[in-house]
Parts: sequence; structure tokens; C-alpha cells
Amino acid sequence: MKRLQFQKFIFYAVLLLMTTVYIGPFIYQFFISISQSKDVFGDPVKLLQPPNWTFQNYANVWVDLPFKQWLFNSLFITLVQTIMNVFFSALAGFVFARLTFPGRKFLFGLLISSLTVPVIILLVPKFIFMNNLRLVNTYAGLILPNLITITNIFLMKQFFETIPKDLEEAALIDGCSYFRIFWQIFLPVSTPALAAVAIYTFQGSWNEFLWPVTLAITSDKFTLPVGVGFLKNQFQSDWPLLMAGTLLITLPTLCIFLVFQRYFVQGVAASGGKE
Amino acid sequence: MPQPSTRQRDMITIAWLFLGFPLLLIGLFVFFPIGYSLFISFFDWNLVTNQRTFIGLANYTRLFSDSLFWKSTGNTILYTIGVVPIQTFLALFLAFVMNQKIRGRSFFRAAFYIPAITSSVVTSTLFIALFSKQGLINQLFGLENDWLTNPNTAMLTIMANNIWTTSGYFMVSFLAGLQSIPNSLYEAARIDGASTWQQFWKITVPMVRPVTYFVLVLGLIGCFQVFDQIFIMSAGGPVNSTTTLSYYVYVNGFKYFKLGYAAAAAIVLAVLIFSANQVQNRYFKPEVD
Amino acid sequence: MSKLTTCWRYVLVLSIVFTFSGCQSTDTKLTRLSGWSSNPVEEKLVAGVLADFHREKPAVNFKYEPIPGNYTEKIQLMLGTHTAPDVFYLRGETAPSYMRFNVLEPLNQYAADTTFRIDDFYPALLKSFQKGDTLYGVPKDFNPYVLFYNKAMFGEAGLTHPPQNWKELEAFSRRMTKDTNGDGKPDQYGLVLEPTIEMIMAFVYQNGGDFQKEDGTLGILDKNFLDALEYYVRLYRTGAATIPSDLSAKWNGECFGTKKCAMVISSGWLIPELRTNYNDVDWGVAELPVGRQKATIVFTNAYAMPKESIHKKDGWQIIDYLTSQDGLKSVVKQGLALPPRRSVAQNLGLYNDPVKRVFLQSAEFARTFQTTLPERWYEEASVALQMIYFDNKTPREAMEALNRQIESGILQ
Amino acid sequence: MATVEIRNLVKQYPGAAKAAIPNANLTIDDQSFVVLVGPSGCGKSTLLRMIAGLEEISGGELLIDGQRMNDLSPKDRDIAMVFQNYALYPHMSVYENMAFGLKLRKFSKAEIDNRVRAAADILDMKELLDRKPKAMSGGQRQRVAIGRAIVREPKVFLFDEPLSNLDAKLRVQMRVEIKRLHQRLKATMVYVTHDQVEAMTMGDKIVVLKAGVIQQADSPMNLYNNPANLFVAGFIGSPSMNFGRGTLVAQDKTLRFVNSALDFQIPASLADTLVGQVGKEIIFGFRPESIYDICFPSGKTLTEPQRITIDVTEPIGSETFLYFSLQDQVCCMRTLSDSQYQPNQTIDVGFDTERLYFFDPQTEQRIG
Repeated sequence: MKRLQFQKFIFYAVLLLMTTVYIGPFIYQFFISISQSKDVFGDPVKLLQPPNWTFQNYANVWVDLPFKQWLFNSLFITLVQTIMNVFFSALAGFVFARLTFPGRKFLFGLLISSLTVPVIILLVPKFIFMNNLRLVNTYAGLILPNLITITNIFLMKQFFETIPKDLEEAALIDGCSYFRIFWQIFLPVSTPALAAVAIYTFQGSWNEFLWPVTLAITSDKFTLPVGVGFLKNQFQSDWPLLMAGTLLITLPTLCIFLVFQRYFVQGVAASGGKE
Repeated sequence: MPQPSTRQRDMITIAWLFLGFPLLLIGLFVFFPIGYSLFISFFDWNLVTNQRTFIGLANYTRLFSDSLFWKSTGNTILYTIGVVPIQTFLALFLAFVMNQKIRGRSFFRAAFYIPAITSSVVTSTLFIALFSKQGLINQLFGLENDWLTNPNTAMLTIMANNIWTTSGYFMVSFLAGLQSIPNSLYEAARIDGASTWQQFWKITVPMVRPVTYFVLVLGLIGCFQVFDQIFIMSAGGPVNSTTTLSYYVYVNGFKYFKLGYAAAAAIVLAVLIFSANQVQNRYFKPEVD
Repeated sequence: MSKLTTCWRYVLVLSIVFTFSGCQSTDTKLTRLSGWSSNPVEEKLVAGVLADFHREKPAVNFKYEPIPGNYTEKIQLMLGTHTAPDVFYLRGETAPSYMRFNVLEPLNQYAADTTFRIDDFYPALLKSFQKGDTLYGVPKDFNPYVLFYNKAMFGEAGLTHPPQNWKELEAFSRRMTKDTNGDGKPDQYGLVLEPTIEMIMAFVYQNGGDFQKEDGTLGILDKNFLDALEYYVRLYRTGAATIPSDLSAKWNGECFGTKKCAMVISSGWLIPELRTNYNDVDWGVAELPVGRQKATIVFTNAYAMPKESIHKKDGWQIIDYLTSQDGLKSVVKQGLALPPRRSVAQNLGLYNDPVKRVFLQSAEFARTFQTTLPERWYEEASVALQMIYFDNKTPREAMEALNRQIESGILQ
Repeated sequence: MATVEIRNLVKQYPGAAKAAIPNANLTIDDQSFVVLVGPSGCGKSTLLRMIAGLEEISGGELLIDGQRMNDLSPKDRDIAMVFQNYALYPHMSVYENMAFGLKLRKFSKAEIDNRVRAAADILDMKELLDRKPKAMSGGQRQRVAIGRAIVREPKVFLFDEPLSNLDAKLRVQMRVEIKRLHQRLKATMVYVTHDQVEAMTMGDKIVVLKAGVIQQADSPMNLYNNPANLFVAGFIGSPSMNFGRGTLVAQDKTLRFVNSALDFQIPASLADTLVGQVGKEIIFGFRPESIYDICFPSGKTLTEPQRITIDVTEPIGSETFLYFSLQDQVCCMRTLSDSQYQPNQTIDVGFDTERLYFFDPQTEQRIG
């Protein structure tokens, strides 16, 4: 009995330690963000004293920086990408899961194999391409390349394959066209998968850095990560401001994650379970 | 070969119709760039002046005589070798812990997962604060190291950042794998007298091999491409000790505007990833039952 | 179900419309002016001057778009992607590559206007933006390296004047380097130098050397260059001077402000720091000590227009105003920038100011540090200096390595 | 209402060596209830799906009411289908499920409402209309699936093993209901099952398939009494027919069936047809209910007594099955439930001479 309790104690001690390692930095970040003094380093205890707290840094982020513009850009780009991505990856996933046509296997294999191609290899050609279309530093340029994600197609295909074939055939007999089957039967039935893909895409788009940092040149086209990333150079000594800004970027994904945790986990599980 | 019937033809038409726009996008932004990258790599192509000259393989020969290229390749490999095993093991360990009967499991799971959903800009900025000379880490451990400006520790710090953010993500992959292991297996092992630790090594580890493989593949691809953290935390420095291939490509392309040269380096990176994957396939791929 | 469907469809259509309509990049009717934004104060200042301009010339429709972060790369990127602003700041150090790429509008014709009086500018500044006789930028401000010294520490050490030459610099510095608490490590240094190529180049120029010679070949293995470098490094290695990171500081201004050293080589940007953060320091400035000749490094910026601009007339009006007597006056009055026009400095009486006079006089023998090498040379040079300061290589070894790296073709 | 004609229908899957259905011919009369039965993989579902239009027709013709249907899509064939897994749209209520096909065909709201309510009435599920499929039992779901077919008032109803996901009791109940529905709607129905009991109890006409080939198509009792071949004989009936191999021997102007366990005279009525097989191997078949203990009067003409040893007795309540071996073949015999047989008991039995079946071992066709 004693041994068991000791084991339990060790177990919870390890768990607690791990938890601290994983969320401790965010708590540190929060306390820096509400610090009155710009001199945040040194003895960490002084960050914990209430008289030193202020929320002014958050107000400063909002007022002094083009934060509103960046927030709008981030939201706009992310939402468009998420909605379109869900739609198009579902559409393509439906085709690969349900329709037979010559070259299907080959095409799908091609898509999957392209997943190992490093993103950086696409950067230069994509940029030249966008430049030729005069889309550098535009919303269209920022949005277009990420309207569809191959992983999402894969996820949707996986999910659609679990939907009984009967359902599709019943709909065919009921008089549905393929688009209607997709739109009125498969989509409504696939809410969990769509949610997973949507959340997934939202998170990816929201946090995307390489493409916007390359393509967005002027501040009015920056997304939040890019904007705040540059703030780092500009306000190197103003850690409370920086931390307030970074914490604000984290909030949307954090909220979405906490609310839809279940779908999130499903999405990762589905992409990781089989290959 | 019989002629496809009307219905088959319909289906083919519909399939292509549905796939049209997605494939167009993928073609434009994935497949075309891959080919175009190769094309560009044979040119001396300056973005600012938009002049291009065909120079054959000169970009590649220059690349191979550039000591910084070799250094970044070395850094990339070092980084991958340092990060992948630790992050994989940590993820598996976390998943194993999460799979036990514990109170507040979803809280802990969320806690481990939060770094994974956080923007790399945020985690990187956070790490700069944590690992600065007067930052929390030095305060806690009584050190005086300036982690990110010290060439010996800058890479370690970035590696720590990556491990910290991705282990939670892969934990979820493992968790799914773990939950598909029938409980009776553990029960049988307990009756046979296996301790928790033995259960972990003798049942969990072999049973999640397919997931492990998947995590290793993804981890490897991810590590070979590391960029954001480098860009924000160290910009390749100090003394190029954190310049990885991805960053090298970016700098050559968008700081020095040598597009052809950058494309050539990117191609080399792709080949490197491809070969590493082949090695993985060859030696680590679990047999499918 | 039908509700859900309708909702979906609505959102989808809307988002498609949005994507393809809301993406027009920049309003082509406006003349765009861009600079870096180093801090909010400066941004407000520029906005104020521009408001004056707008009052004077309401016909010119313009927009001020500051570019945060990685300015040099961003502007080159914009030039390459046809999105460049119609007027932008050009750093003196980076000017050669722009001029070489032939993407800037020559300004000689515009500046030939007699009311503009181009000959009023300090020649050293103009020279930074000239290729041959062609002018590509109009200087907007400048900042030379000068010597800041702590008067109290000088008094304590019994020194009556700032160092005049290299010998004095070393001797004075040694005299003021001391270990006050007896732990074997000095707590106060005479001089803090930064291990950067710009600061070293001031000494190289004083010694008659150059990084890249007139004919384009490298001068880093020449005796004049190496002697200056060796002198500079020796100050550090023999303990006559130190570097900021050894004092846990980010830059030498911080060391000077916290009274950890008696002298630093720095420029205008240190002054506001001293006034706001370290106002208990009693300081003075002097021209840099002289080597074989008088020389210093100057950092200067100019206004330039891209060749591709479609608003060159309006663009020039902006440049014209901002670099005119009136325009410069209001900038100078409000802030700390030094006017690139001699007449403005004289009219504002800046030559009577004991601090500003030093800066203005330095402009007469200052040089902008420029090379025509591809940008990567700078990283390589930093690596070479790191080798000296952190890997204990001799200056010659490091410069030989740098020379190899540059000559090997990667940088050509 | 409609007839369905299948003429030389062929199903060839691409890449498969053999055709799934080499050549099928079948006529389904108007208002009839036809059951397609056979072991799994025999092609019965394929055939049904070809009628539905869910499978491509590789050759031959499919006519509904005399019209060629081969190239029409399922929705244009005026058929309705009930699936094994119900295939209800999980996101729609019962009402919406039933109305969906009508909506797509642009029926007026009133007409849709009429039909749905009428169908709900027939199937006695008015109170279920607002429910979602998830909230219903298997039987209720099956009812909805049938209701969805009814509202369409199609020319032909197709059922693809609709009862196999239900438990045994419910299955019997639904069987009756579908039968009743058929009588009420007077519609043409094609029903696929692997369960021969279901086939026997429901069909007007049963079509037995094996490996894509129609073995026999006939009324249930004809199929039972006059199986065309070894397969049908073995497939129809439960417990199934017993078989034994032996030789026909001519002796004293009579024919005898002889093997190591059995030796009996073939009745004169059969002797004429079998005389050509003398000296050849032959397969003998008898049903469990046409073998009798000679100790009890049966009122039948029996063959000479044959001695058997009981291995296992299996009382099922209404009757008792006895199992015994003939030449290593397990055979079954049906007896009354009050009989007191014991394992290892030896008894003498005779076969009902009216119900002896003989098959050619090569062709497996019935020869007598």
C-alpha cells in the first residue's frame, strides 16, 4: 500500500513539473505584460506584486500600434482561408473518397507525396509568380496560396470514407445530383470532420508566418504575427508592451482550442492514425 | 477496353468539375513552384533588377563551395538529430501519462497542447525573454549565460523551443494510438506481473510503432524546415551558429535577392529531406499487418 | 437543415466576393512616401512636417507609409516587385547597390533648379548618393561618429582635454580604467569600443586605408587597413578598452550612461538617451582623435525616387520641400537631426552650440562607409570580427579568411 | 406498376477474370414479389443494384415496363430502394427523410405532406415524424426506410437485405409487415436476402443464384419439392437436405442404390428415368422429414429398413432432430418431440419412396 502511494506521489510530482514547464512560460508572459516597470528582468518575484500591475500595456498595444489594422488583416485572411479551405478540401476529399475516375489513385498519391516537399522550396517561385501577377503586398496574394491544403483533403477523404455507401446510393435513388449529395448529405453529416478541419486551418492561417512575412511589405498588409514579429526589433526594451501584444495574438487560438478541444484532438488523431 | 457508359462519363465529368478549382490552386501553388524552382536554379536571377542569365549548374557549384552553405546544412542536421528523438520520446511519455486514470485529464492535456497551438512568433518572443541574460531561466538556475547571443547555446535554445512546442502536438497523435491498444493487454501484463514501467516499454512502445513512425516522419520534415524560430530568435546568428538551410534560402532570396541561388539551395534541401525520408522508410517503417 | 445550408452558401459566396474584390493593392492616385519607423516619436515628427507641407502645397496628394522592420530589404523588394513608394529614405551605406541596379531616378535635373541650391549641402553627404556625376538622393540628415567623454572622470584623472590622437586615446583610456572594488577586474573603463566594422572603419580611414579601393579590389589586407585594425583590437586585448557585451550591456551608449566608462565613440542617437535616461552624466563631445589624417564615419540618409515612379513631379515637390530651408528648419527645431545644408545650420546658429558644432565640423571630413559588394559581405565581415573577438584569431587571420570568402566568388 | 425484364444481363467488373454475372435472364411480373436468394457473393445484390442503376450494366438489357433502362440514372428509373443499413439521412428528421425524394422531384408541399402522412399511417409511425434517426430503434428506422420508398410510389420497390440488421423476433414481425404491405400496395417488389427462410415465407417467386448464375426461379413450394439441381436442393429447406454418394446397381430387374451404409431398392416410378445411370456413381438426397423410424406407422411407402446409429439428439421443442453419420456425412432426421431417442441408440429407418432425389455428380443436375 505504501509503495503504491509513493508511486502515486512521484507520478503527480512529475505531472505537476511537466505542467509547469508547459504553461509556466505563458504565466510569466502574462505577468510581464501587466508590469508597470519596463525593467522586467532580474528578480521575478517583483512581477508578482500587485502594486506593480497595470493593464495600460494592453491599451498601448491597441492605441499606439497599428494593432487594429493587423487584427483586421489577420481575421480577414484567416476567415477567408478557413471557409474556402473547408469547402474545397471537402469537395476534393469527396471526389477522392467517392467518385471513381481514371487516374484517381495516381493523382491522390501525387498529392500525398507532395507533402514532403519543403515549404521553402515553393517560396521563391510563388513569390515570382505573385510578382508577375502584381499581387505582392495584396490581400489576394496573401490569401490565394492557402485556399486549399492537401492535409485537409486527406482528412476529409478519410472521414468521407467512413460514411456508408448506402447513404449515397439512397440519395442517388432519391434523385440527388452528385453536387447535391455532397452539399446536402455529406456536408451536414460531417460536422465533426469539418469542424476539425476548420479549427485546424484557422490555427494554421492565424499563425502562418513565412508567407506573410515574405509577401506583406507595408505595415497595412501585415498580419498579427508579422506585425508583432517586427515590433520585437522596434520595441526591444519594452517587454511589457511586447508581451501584451503576443498574448493578444494567442487569445483567439487559445479560446477556440479550449472550446473545441474535442474536434482539435480528433483532427490530430485522424491525421496521425493512418497514413 | 469497353467504352465508359453514360453514368461513368458523368461521374468522370463531375469528378473533374469538383476537382477543378482545388487542383488548379494546388497546381499553381504546389506543383508548378516545384518545377519552377528547379528552372530558376539554373539562372542568375536578381529580383531587384529582374535580370536573369542562364548559368547552368553554376549556382550549385557555388553553393557547394560556400562554407556557409555547409555550415547551414550541418546546423540543420544537428538540429534535426537533436530535436526529433527528444520530441518523439517526450510526446510518447506525455501521452502515456495522459492515458493513465488521472483527475483533470483534459486540463493537463490542454496544458501540454497549448504551446503547440501558439504562434511561433509568440513562443519565440517568449523564449527570448525567458533565455535573456537576466531572464527567468538564468534567475531560476543562478546562471549568467546569454543564451541567444552565445554561439554555443543559441542553437540549443531554439531546439528547446521546438521541442517545447511540438511535443504536445505529437502527444495527441500518440494518445490516439494509445487509446486503440486494448486494455486487456495491460491487464494481462499486470497479471503476468509487469510494472508500469515495464508495461510502457513492453506493450506501449511496440504497439504504437505505426504512430511513432508517423511522428518521426513528420518531425523530421518539420525540423528540416525550421524557419520561424530562427528568423525571430536569432536571425541565423551569432556567428551563423543557427543558420539553417531554410533560413539560408530565405536570406539569399529575400535579403540578397539572389533568387536562382536561393532556389538551388531549396532544391538541395528538398533532396536532403527526400533522402532522409527514404532512409526512414527503409529502416523504420513498421510492417503493415 | 435548410437554414444551415443557406447560411453556408451565403458565407461562401460572400467570402469569394471579398477575396477577389477587396484585394486591390495600393491607391495609384496617391504619391506615397516611405521611410523606416524607428520609433513613434519620430513618426509623429515626420507627420507634423508633412502637415506643414500639405498646407503649403495642397495640390499634392500624398500618403506617408512608414515601413517597420528590415527596411533595406523591404525597399529593395518593393523596387523589385513594382510596389515601391514614390519617395523613400535611402541609407548612405546601401546607396551603391541601388545605384548599381539602376533602379533610381537621377535627380540632377530636378536639383539644377537655382532656388534649390544643391551646392549648399555638405559635399561629403552628397557624395554618398552620387555615382560619377549623377545624383540619386538628396540628403535629409546626417550623424557622424564623435567622441563622447565623461567630464567628471576626466577631471578625476586630471585630464584637461579630450584625446587628440591615437596615442592619447590609448593613454587616457588606460589612465581611467580602474578596479575600484579590488576584485581584479576593472569596474570602470576608459573606453568602450564596439566590435563593428563601421566603428573600425573610422580608424581605418584615419590611417589612410579602405575596405574596398577605388578600383573595386579589397583593401583589407593592406598595411594601412591592418594597422588600424590591429590598433583597435589591441586596445581591447591589452585591457585599455572593452566591448559592451563584456559589461553586460547592449551597446556602448549604455556603458557610458551607466558610468562604466569614460569615453565612447557614438553619434547623435546617444544624446536623447543621455538626456532622458542618464541625466546625471556630465558629458562633452569632441571630434574623433586623429590618426594620420582627420576622418570619421558619417551615417546619412537621403530622399530618393524610383525610376518606375509615376508621380515624379509630385515626388520631387515633396523632396524639395522636405530638404528646403523651411522644411529642414522645422525638422531640426523639433528634433535632434542635423541639417545637411550648411546654411540651415548657420541660420539656426547651430555652430554656436558646443555639442552641435562638433558634429557639424565632423561633417567636413566624414565619409559614408560604402562598398559595392553584394549585401552578404556585411554578414561575412561580422563573422570575421566575431572570430577576432570571440575565437581569439589575429586580425590578419580573420581578414585573410574574409578575403578568401569574398574572393571565392560567393560574394561576387 | 410494372414488369421488370432482364435479358442476357452481364456484369463484368473491370480487371476481374470472370464475369460476376455471366448471363442472366429473368422476368418479374407486375405486382409480384420476387425474392433473389443465394449465399453471399452469389451476385444477388449486384443484380438488384443493376436494376436500381447503382451498378453499371456491362451487357444485355434491362427493361422496366418494356422500356430500356440500361443508361438511365437511378433517379430516372422510377424505382425505390430500401437498404440493409437503412441509409437514413442522419441530419434530417423522419419527415424530411421521407419528403426528400419528393422535394427533389418538385412535388408541391401539400402533395408531399399528404403522401408522407399517408405512408406514416400505413406504417403506423405518425408519432415518429419529428424524430431524428439517431433517436430511434432499428425496427423503427427500417420502417422509415420503407416509408421513404412508399411515398415515392415507384414502379418497382427494391429491398436489399432489409431485415438482416434486426434481431430475430423483429425480423419475423417485419417480414409479415412487408408481406402485408405488398398485398396492400400491389406493387412490384424485388427483394434480396441470403436467408432462405425469409425467401420462402415472403416471395411469390424465388430466384436462386449461385456464382452469378440463376439456378432456378420458381414458386417457393415448387422450389422445395422440385429442386432443379444439387445446389438448390441443398440451399432451400432447413435443416437442409442430406446427401450421400453411391452407385446404381441393377438387380433382379430392379434398380438399387448401394453404398457402404445404404442399400435400398429404387421405386419403379423412378427406375425408368434412372436406368441409364446403372453402374455409375450417383448422389442420393433426402430431406430430414422424409426419413422415418419403421417402428412407428408413417402412412408412407418406405424403402427397406436401413440401420443407423444416432450420434446426437437435438430437441428444439416442437420437434427433435437426430443426427447420424452415413459414410462420414452427418445427416439429419426429423422426429416428433415426444420420441425418446438416445445417443448411440441403433434404429432402423426407411425413406419415403415418394421423396427420393438423385443427382448427377458431374453436372450436379437432378436426374430423378
